[in-house]
Amino acid sequence: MYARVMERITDVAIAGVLWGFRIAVVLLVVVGSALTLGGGRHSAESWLSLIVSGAVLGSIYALIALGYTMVYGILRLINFAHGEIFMAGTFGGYFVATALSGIGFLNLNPITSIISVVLMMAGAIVVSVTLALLVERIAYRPLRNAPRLVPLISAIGASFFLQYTFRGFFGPGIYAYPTVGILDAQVPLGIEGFRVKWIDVLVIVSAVVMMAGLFLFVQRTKLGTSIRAVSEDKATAALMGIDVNRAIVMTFAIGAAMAGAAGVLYGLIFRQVYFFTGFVPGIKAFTAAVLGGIGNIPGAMLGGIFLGQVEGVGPTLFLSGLGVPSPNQLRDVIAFTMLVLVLIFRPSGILGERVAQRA
Amino acid sequence: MRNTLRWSAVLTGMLLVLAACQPASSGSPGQSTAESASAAASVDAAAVCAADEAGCVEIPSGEPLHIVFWGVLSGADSTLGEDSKRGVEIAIDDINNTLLGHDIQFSTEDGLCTPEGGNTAAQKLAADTTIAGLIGPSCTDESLGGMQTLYDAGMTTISSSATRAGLTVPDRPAEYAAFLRTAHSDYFQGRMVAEYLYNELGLKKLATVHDGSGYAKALAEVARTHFEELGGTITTGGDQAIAKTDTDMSAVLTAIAADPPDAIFFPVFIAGAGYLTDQAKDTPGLEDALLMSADGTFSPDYIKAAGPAALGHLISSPDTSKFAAGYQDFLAKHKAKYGGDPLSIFHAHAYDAATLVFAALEKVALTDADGTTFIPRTAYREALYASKDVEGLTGPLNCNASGDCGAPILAVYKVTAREVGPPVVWPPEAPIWAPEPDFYTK
Amino acid sequence: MPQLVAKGVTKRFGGLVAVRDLDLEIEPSSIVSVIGPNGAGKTTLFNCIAGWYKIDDGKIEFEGQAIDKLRRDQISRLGIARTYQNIRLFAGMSAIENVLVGQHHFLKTGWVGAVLRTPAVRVEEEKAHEEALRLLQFVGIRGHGRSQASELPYGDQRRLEIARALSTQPRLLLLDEPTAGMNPAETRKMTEFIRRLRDELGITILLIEHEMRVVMDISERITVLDYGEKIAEGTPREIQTNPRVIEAYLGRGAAQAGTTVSDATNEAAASEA
Amino acid sequence: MDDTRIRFGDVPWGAVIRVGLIGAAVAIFLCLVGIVPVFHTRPLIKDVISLGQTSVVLALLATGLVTARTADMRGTLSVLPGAVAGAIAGAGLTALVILGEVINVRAVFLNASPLLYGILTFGSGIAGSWIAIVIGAVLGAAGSVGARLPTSSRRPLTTFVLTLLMGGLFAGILRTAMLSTPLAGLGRLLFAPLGLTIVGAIVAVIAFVGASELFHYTRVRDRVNGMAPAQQRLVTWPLLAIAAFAVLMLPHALGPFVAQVIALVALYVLMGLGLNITLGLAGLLDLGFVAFFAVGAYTVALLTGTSEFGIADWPFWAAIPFAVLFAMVFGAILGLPILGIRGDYLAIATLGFGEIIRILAGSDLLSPWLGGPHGILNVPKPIAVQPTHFLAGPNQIYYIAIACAVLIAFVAWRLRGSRIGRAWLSIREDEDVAEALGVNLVQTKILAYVLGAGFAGLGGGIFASLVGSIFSSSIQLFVSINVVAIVVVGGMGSIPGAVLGALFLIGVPELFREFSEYRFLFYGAALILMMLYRPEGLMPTRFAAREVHLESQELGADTVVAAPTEST
Repeated sequence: MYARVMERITDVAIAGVLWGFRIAVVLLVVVGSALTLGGGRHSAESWLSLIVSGAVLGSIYALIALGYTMVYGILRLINFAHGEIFMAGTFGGYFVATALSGIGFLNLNPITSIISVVLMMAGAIVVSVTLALLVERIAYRPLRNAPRLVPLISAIGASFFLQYTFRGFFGPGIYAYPTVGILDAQVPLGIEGFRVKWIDVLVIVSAVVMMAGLFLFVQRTKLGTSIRAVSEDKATAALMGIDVNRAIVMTFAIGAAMAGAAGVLYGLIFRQVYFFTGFVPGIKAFTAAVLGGIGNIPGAMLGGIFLGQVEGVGPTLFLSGLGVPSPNQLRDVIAFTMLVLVLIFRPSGILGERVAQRA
Repeated sequence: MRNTLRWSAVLTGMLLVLAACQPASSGSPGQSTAESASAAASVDAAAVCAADEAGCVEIPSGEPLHIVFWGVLSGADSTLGEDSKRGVEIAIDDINNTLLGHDIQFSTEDGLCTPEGGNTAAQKLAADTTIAGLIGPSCTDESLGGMQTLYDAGMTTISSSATRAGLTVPDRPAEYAAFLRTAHSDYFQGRMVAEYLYNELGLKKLATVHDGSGYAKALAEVARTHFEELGGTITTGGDQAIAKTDTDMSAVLTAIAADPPDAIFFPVFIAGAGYLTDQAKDTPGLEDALLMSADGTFSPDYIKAAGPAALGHLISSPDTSKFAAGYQDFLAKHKAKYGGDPLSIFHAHAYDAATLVFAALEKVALTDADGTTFIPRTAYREALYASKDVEGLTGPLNCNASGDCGAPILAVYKVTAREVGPPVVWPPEAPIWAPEPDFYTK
Repeated sequence: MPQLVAKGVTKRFGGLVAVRDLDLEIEPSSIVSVIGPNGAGKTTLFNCIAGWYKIDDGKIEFEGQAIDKLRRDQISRLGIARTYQNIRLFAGMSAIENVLVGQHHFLKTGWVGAVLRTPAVRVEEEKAHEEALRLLQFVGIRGHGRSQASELPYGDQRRLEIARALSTQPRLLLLDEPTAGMNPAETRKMTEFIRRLRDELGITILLIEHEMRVVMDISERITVLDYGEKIAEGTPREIQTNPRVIEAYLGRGAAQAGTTVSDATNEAAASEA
Repeated sequence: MDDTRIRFGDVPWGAVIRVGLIGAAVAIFLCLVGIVPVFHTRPLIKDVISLGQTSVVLALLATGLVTARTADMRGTLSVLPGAVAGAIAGAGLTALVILGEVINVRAVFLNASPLLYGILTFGSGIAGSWIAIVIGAVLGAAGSVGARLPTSSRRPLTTFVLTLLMGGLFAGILRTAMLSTPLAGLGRLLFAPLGLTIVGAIVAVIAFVGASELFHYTRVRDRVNGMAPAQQRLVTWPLLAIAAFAVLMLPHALGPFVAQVIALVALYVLMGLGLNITLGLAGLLDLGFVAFFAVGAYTVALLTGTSEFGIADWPFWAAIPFAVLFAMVFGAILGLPILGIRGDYLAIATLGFGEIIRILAGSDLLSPWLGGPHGILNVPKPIAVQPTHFLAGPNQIYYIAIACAVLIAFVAWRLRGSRIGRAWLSIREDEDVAEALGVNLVQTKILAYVLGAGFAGLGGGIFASLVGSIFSSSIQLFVSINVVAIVVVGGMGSIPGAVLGALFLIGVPELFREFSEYRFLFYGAALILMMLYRPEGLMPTRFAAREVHLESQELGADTVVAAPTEST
């Protein structure tokens, strides 16, 4: 009887803490925002700017997150090395860009600039996809049926290996993307105090286009269908005559291509790349994928955008009104708190697939 | 059963190894018994070594003389350590790889720029009785972690890039005697920035951004404090921080722009500074703010990272134009050896640290009849502290009692179209401003 | 008074209604079977009773207590245990440990006690082990206690799963196709065994079964589901001749031809194999 | 042996060329990533071979070996495939040299320097580029001969290669340790400051090959297994006693650096054992273990520190229980909201918590109390002693960490055998079924999580005392990842496994500090290889090992035919 009572009390305590956490976070968000907005230190234009930069960051997260989510969907594997695949793409784009800049093609005129960006993307995608397929072949494929944690550790190993391979190849220094003149120009919007560059537009538009393309590809094409089938149930898909291996390899390739493209966009907007570049965006994109519901393609897009906004607007909105010193230092604290909050309310992410209940 | 057995086997193996290495007596390190072979000839050296409270490093004839650089060689900050390491390597090349009749054996230890990394590295260094000279570490945190261990072992290190003010204050703790540096103290750099902005340019409102690293936080604090002492104000929201790995600076810049300052000082590292410079130009309200960063960004990489936005940017840094004439040669050697420009600003300081080490070793080393060289540790430390007017790349080197060896010749640089390129040209020809010499004595 | 009462139970998955407005009453110490074609909602019904699914409508009571809002562990403690269609043992644990897990909530050892291994804990552990061995003996796999669960032969795994279920001291046992994958001899033994469970331990048995010989042999009452709805209920004899049931299994033509259910399903099984 | 001659056409040339090309890729990788040029200055055997050269030699040997395994030919010409593959691999290097002559490879790959080309051509410039092909062919042939030798003669050869590698790598540490003993002369004879001397190489190889042949492991095991249980005990107990004594004497015998390293290893053993409960037993993937480590470290630093941030000036022994307690309380508070979350969602949520704590520790928000990046200094050692004392420096931490690790191992072992341990395992195996058997999931998980947190807090507290300070920069995601890797590499749920895992993943990289950035390259490669060839871990629990091998057998089965699982 005593044990029953204790258990009941613990149950109640657990529920209490849960609700306490939810209420505390919501309260913090509401009060912080109210104080910040009430303080009126920031103009509407600066909020707009924050939203745009959040959207840009979020688009890049979303593109990387697609790779995480697709691989997770098909193999139930957290592909820790995906951030490094992204970094490799950024490097690939860099070398194409410097080559083009060296012969004066990059900024010759707007058309060559656009061709250059396309070439950079192509270079980045080639590098990323090659690397991703190598990693899949060497570090993941032999472990496909091993217990869950084994490929995870292998993925962590691959992540370190790639990082320090690139450090060995290119040294610890920072490589800077050459500037593409037309992309650095302002979009003439005519709003005082609110500026958007063409590159911001390019990032958001190309991210949306790529994601839409991917979504259609997965939903409409035969190959996409086979990827979905393998995600659902490998054994059954194999019985239906689907080449499981091919579907998995394609998944890695598509995810890597998205990451490579994201790498070039990242390079164009943030202009720097070194061997450590992939680590943080990798973790963030993974977070975005989980936020949206891992294994779910629209979820990854949504999660990326959401995370970008939380990071872009969150610190200023929630914390600056509360008088927290250096609120932007805490942007990741906000991002991860939001993640936990979302998971408490929706344990499988915003658009998460319902947790499969086997019976 | 099987596991137990395997375990026992492994551990027994360890025991065998350990039995072979068991010390005969718990004498202090360095007081080796191996000199018996040459007892007669080394009366002089033996007496000196016995008298030296930390004992001697001894290098038998034909053995190399061991020089070590320790600092951050892996992880995101590894440019800093790599840069200094190259400085030491070139210094060793310049003395043809020999010192005191021995070849030089150069090795490195990774300190990871963390206190525990410094601590472990120091333990390894302290255990190695062959080490004659020690250069490093890269970071203040490593210094703090390793100081006590090195001091206990009677070793002395000289750093080229740990700049925290507290490391060389006159009333520093006893164990800091193991630490000298050729790098300047942040105390001077932070104050100089404030003086330049307030007195020279007449600016009244300042904002600072640090990146959560010890270096940046301390430097920003010195600058802010001194700026206010001079009569300036720090803007509302003018004490900001970013994370080292941040790339999108718009939020922090928008926060600063809410009360626009005349100048923003961000003594952060290359990546972050590049992002801040680049993105500040696009933040409404900050168009006219002067941007300034510190020695951590005195590198062509910074210009590349910031892009065209770097034009007009201010950098406080050691004054390379006052570096000795040999500096140009150094740059040429660097290019030939490593295929590129230096990675950071402290290679010359590392070169100088090596020079000081070589000079001090030459001063105190004793060689007996069969060519064994003895280096009394305490005497070596004293010799380092007594270094006077040693010719270095950064200028004449004079060590004082609290461990500062380099003359702090700081200056303010302005990035011009020449450096921005393309191609990026480095370093800038001359600083635009330098404090009066009496600044360092005030 | 019936031991288990389900009234108007409905469970939907998205647009699909897996169980619709189902009523069910089970008397204590009876053996009741649920049959129906594949996808009829039998396992879903089990999952609703055992708390794996939250039902969308209706209510389920066990011995007078509403259980449809409870968690699985709470339902287990009230005295309902189950087995699974595909065996779900703890593969990495030994057979005896599998059974011991079922006793979890009867034991009181806290973590401090476990670390110190107090005399009370030792006595409790000993008793638990005895009980576990007794159960292994009862299901007929004593002597395999230390083998890894996943290495037992198939039939023994089924038995171990039942022993594990029994260790929670249930008064109602839900068996999901206990004879699946067994040969006729094994099946006969299992049928015997299920009857013993009821006769010797007085446990109520609710059974999902495809093997009609088994169903007709041991069931006292049979409930037939089709498309999530109950289409018939009664004694084996009533069910065997019920035209709706025959129709559900074989279509209208067979019902008119006058075949019985057990013939039909056995034929179907034969043609599948 | 029916036909001793192989015909040219019998050789599977496609496979041979493929292996050769992979060998070439590996060799070129070793060059471009910098291992060959950077480690050329680091001798393996002084004046004979450098580490950089060794890496290429090993790659070429391996090419031959793999070729021989792939193209399994017998007879007089059987070395031919290996030689060809080796030559192809060598030709890769030749191509690299020629390419470097034609275009500026260095504009992309920093290590494609004149130094590298010098090494590859033995200083003879492009004219000497063909040397690599010849060497490749010779080594490839040698490798394929090695592959074909009977086990009895291959084993000493393997020992030979391993001895040279180990001896050369650890020469510096061994020499340093010997120099301060009467064995200094011997140390100088056997070891150069870096690498072995020629004498040392010969002695080491003879000694080790001899010893390993005399006391071969399986032979000893067979003999011991052949004994009666009483006799076995007679052998085992003294061995265990000797082993225990060795563990106690280790820091004194090998000097303060090794003491520091093993103290750090012991610390990770302790944390590994803690996570072994959370992850190994209960199956909860916690990627934010560092959060509790931080709580423990800061608690001890605040309570004992004598710097400006110290608040109580307590002795270590009074503070450490609080470190554990606070870590557990934190574990409960953080765990409650997220333990309802499943599987990988839990992993990312815990990772998030780790990051939150890391950022907060270094933030301006908390720096008035925690020192931010400037840390809390002057954390005293548990026992204040003179530098020459038996317990000075890392030694006492080593003993404390060992004692705590033993304690935790005991706790873990007792819990594993109890009702609670069974509940954890059942959750790890199948949490739905466990719940249906009456196990309260949240409470059982919380207990595992909180206990794991407590042990991490203990580790953190000891860490603060070991380093004598705590800085926000010590709170890194890498700590969490390392601990997870220790548990998995050691073998999930296995107590000796956690010890071996920590030795392997913390000890070895620390000993190889001098290789600075390349350590992490090797660390990553080691993790991958480890998972490929020993997925069950270094020292798995008995059941888990079988399980993994069982599953991989199944893998083999269904890749071949994709057989339907239920064919009844």
